[in-house]
Amino acid sequence: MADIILKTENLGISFGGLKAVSEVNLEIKKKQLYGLVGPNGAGKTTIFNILTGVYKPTTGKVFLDGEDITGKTQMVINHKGIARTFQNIRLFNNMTVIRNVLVGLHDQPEFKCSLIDSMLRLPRHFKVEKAMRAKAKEILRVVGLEEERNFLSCNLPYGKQRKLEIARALATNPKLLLLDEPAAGMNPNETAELMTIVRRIRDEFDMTVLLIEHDMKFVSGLCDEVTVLNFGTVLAQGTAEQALNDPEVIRAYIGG
Amino acid sequence: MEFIETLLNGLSIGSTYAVIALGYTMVYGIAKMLNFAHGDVIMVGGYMIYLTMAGIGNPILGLAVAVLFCVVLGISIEKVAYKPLRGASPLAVLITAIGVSYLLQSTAQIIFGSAPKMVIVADLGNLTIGSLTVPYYMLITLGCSVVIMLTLSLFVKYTKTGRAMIAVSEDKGAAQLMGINVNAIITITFAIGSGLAAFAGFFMLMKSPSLSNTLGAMPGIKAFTAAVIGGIGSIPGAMVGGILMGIVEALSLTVPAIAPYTDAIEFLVLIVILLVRPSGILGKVRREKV
Amino acid sequence: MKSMFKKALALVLAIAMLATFAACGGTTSYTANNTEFVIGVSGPLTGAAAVYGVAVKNSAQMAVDEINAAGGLNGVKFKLVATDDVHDPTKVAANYASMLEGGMQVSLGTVTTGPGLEYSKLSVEDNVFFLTPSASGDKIPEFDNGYQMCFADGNQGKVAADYVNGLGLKEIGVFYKSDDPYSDGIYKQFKEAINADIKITETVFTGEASDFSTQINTLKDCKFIFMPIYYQPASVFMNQAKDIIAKDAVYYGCDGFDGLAGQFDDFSVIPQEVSMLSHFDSNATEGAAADFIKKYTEKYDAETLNQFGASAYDCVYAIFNAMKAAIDAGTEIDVTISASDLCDILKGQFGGDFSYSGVTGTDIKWQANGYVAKGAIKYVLKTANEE
Amino acid sequence: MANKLTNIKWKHYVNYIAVAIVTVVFGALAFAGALPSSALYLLEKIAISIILAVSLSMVVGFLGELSLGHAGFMCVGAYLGGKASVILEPMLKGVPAGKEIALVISLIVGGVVAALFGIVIGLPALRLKGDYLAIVTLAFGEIVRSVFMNTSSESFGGALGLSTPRYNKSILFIIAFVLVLVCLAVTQNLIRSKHGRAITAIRDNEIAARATGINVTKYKLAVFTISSLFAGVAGVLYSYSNYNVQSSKFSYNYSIEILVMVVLGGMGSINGSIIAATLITYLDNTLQTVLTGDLAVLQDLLYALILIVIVIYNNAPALKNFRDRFNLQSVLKRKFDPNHQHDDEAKWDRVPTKIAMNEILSVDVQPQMSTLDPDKKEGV
Repeated sequence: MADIILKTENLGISFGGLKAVSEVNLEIKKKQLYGLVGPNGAGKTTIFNILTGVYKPTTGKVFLDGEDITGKTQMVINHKGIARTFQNIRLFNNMTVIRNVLVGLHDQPEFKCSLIDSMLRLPRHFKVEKAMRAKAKEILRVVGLEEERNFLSCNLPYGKQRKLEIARALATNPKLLLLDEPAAGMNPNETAELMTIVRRIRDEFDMTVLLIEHDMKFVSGLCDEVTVLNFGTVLAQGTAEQALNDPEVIRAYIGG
Repeated sequence: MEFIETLLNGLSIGSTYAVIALGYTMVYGIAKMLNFAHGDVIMVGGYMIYLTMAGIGNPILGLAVAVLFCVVLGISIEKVAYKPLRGASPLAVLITAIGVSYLLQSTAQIIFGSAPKMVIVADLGNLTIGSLTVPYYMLITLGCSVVIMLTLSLFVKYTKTGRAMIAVSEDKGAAQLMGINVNAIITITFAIGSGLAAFAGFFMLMKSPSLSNTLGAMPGIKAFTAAVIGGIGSIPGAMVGGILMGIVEALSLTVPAIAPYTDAIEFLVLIVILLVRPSGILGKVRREKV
Repeated sequence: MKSMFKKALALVLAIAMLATFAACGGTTSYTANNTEFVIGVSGPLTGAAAVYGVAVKNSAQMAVDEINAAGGLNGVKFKLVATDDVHDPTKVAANYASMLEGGMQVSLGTVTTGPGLEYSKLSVEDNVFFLTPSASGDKIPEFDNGYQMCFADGNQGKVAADYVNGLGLKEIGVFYKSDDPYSDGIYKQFKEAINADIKITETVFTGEASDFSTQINTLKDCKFIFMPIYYQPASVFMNQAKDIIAKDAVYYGCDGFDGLAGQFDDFSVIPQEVSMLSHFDSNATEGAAADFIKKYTEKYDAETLNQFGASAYDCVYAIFNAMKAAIDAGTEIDVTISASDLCDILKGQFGGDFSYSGVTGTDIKWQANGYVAKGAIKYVLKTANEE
Repeated sequence: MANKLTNIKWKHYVNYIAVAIVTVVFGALAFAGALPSSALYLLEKIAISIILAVSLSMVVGFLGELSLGHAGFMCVGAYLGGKASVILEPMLKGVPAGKEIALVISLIVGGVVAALFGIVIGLPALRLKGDYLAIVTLAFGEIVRSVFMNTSSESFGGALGLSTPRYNKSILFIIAFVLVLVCLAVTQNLIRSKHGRAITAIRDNEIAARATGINVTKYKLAVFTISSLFAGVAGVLYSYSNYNVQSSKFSYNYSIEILVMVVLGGMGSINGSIIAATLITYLDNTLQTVLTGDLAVLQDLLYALILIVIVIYNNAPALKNFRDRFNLQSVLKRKFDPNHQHDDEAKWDRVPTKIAMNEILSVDVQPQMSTLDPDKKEGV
């Protein structure tokens, strides 16, 4: 139990009296692939939004690597080590693929370069820029977008846009990667490829991944542990097989 | 007593702003554009009243002619200048609107000359109750504005066209799919907005008979400010914002020390309100989905 | 803009600019090819103050036409160039330079004070003479090349204050436009010269405001209201105030009041007395002023008739007379004379004992500092209505 | 070494070179006395317009926020810089190069104070977006103008305006163009760096930018500050190119004129802004000096018609095919592939998402609670 990277205690949020999420307790271990599933409206994306600082929770706390990050801003949380992708893709559409990744690398300490360095074009600017590009190419290689690096991101096909989002999140060098429906809209081949990529990310970057997904094959084939949500509360928790076969869960999904 | 008079004055200034702001807000809500030429439609309305008054001498007829003409003008501006740009960047539309504003102003000067016209719409006198003196025009302005606002609210809420307007403002694409003729709705909106501008021109001339080609410029900006204060896109917001602006204006003009800063104070009110409520007093906050 | 489109435009532009610049070489004499004497003026021909600029343009043109019809100056005709500055000082430099490079030899300066401050400093660099019809700022004739046909603001304020001091009032109201150099300038001097024991109720407006109900409410108990503003807002004020301000009150203004009566179909709707201190009354029925009014209204829109125009008409004739006087005195004035040479001649005239009689006064002379010396008359535009 | 030379992206330096050539050529002409004053005045104005347009394009084109108060910052610079020069010039009389020292100090004063105002107005920009921010900046500009308008005649001249010393006209435009180069250098170096990437990321998708750890606050403030710094510098130049600074000049109309330059130049295109600023200033000046007398009323009419036609031609969706057919670029580069962009040529000009707020028409007096169900309709 020493290696818990993310822990939530009693997490809850309500909007105008409506409880969207309540009493969610998660414990995610290092290098785990963790799944968050549940029917539409169960509050999964809301939990992502709380974890990344988009919303402040009404109750409960979030700990990252033992540190309380509840209510911090998105930027701070990202710097502490949580990166995410979005359910409705949010790329920087007017930028090339590699630029999207370069934006992700922006705040990495090894690429520090002040406004003054850049405005006066001091040597540091050029050095950093070169190093950033090398690193960006490296990340693009991992997700398999090296070839398309000079395409405008809005011109990429859907599946590749999702991969680019992952690459951009990876570039911020997180401890924990949140993927919001990464396989949505992908065909079986692409899904299979994505599974390989996610695994590779875990192994190559020592990453922990928390993902939301509706594709149960994807979840059960990939995730070590799963939490099932319904109406904002935890319905079941455990290994993928345990949780997904829980009678409550089946009822919630089939609507029995 | 003086305070009540000032307050009433503020109300009547404010209700004129509100009527102009309604035009801004509706066009904004539906066409998603800042119609910077809206103020100049007021001016055109003023000149129509002037022409009719000079010819026939009946202010009510003048108002009717002005409303008709402005409606036609509003529709034509929309068709010629804005419609080709539907789907283009909102900034391009903004710049075109500015172009239209210059165009209207300079055309008015070419046609009517540079000298401001004196248009005395009607000599109504004052209502005196005890020591309270209220000019009748204020009461007429107030009364008409209230009727306009009520009618408009009811129209938008209960008629088919009105509901279609709300639908278009919510989601143009979806409205189209539901069989609403979006182009027609936008045209109707411009027609209503421009008609209201003619009314505003009438109120302004009743209050102060001076008519020049820059008549609508500053009131236009102030009414836009009022629409934003109230929450742009909101019909009651336009009324609240307009009246607030009017009262602030009237009050600050009575204090000699701050009177020269009146415009600045009105704009300051805007900034303060927006900092407290970023989408205006009655504006809907639409959070972007994450 | 598509980038190639832009590049093509940029090329066209660059060529056009070079052509413009090359067309008029640097130091050559701009007046060498003149076939007429060129008079320049910069004024607001468009925008909110356009009525003043248009009046000046029309009247000066009328004077030029008359002079030309009468044979010009020893056979040489005059030409008027009127440029538009929209009452914006920033536009003056371009106007001035383009007129100068277009052969301007003498000028009427600017119509309004704000741009005039720019003009006076620009013109002294090249030593170009100007006699402004209406830029009444105290600092307009700051240099020796500038003269005014209208009264300077400070002067008007002082004269008005003297008049009010003599009335023995205890309390007066003031209504002025704080962002207008004319109004502000007069009122500042007025305030300095007024007796300290007179209580002043002060109201202001700014910009293009056209609703004065609040100010009227503040002033409603005043029996004497000093309004150093132009006739246009004044007419609005009076119309709005006619039933609120006491019927026996007096509105007192300066030369800006001229043109007031023309704003009303029937001036008697205003019950109060209206009078002004001015050099011209556009309702005059006799004398030179009446002749001018007749000629003007025959030719132009009567709505643009005001003291600005009358003054401009006088300016053109004053310059014409001064040039003629110089020639009579033996000075040679060729049609290609440079602006600077002509300026020296005219400075000699206006700084000397040259005098002129015209529409806005008789035996008009100029002080060494460029201010005009002529009689200001209190015109009662309208007496109070009988109850 | 040869390799290093070919590595330089000449494209990046085209505008510096163009501006430098203009400066040198016209500078030489001016020293030879071959330029008439009208050309000198026009060049000053063009330089000021370019600085204004380039600095505004940082906010509108790259940060994606609409500002209608640029003239307000310029006003601050003009008054403060002008006042500094009024105070300094007599003090530095007799000092060698006293005028130049005064100019430099005024530029710094005007620029820095305007930049401080930029920070102040940048703060609401953190909270407001789109048209709401636009109206706040407009309000700011009007407030600044009104405050300077009502100052006493001893401080900033009030209604009469502030009398400022005018700089030698055959040199001022050279200084102005050098400042254009400085402005270009700062702006372009910033935009073409990682910071510029972060700024455009905020424009393209602010939520994603936040989630990617970009310090949105810092960059918004930085852009507003730098942009208003240069607006202030332009203001100081303005005060040096006029004998009088009058606040009436700095109304929202002037802000809009600058915005027109940026929009016509193409959002996020610095070269476009430069060209449009030059073009519009030249057009303005030409209309003003050519249409004299009775024709003066046609100025605004022509300007308005030209504006409307250009905007519709450039932007109307219906004319897209027509535009593409007559686009020289696509004729010249037949193999042009819109999908494949070189890294630094991303198409900035099909931009912004943030300019419009999606407000809906409402007739309800009760405002919707801001926090109500952001999640409800969402597919989770």
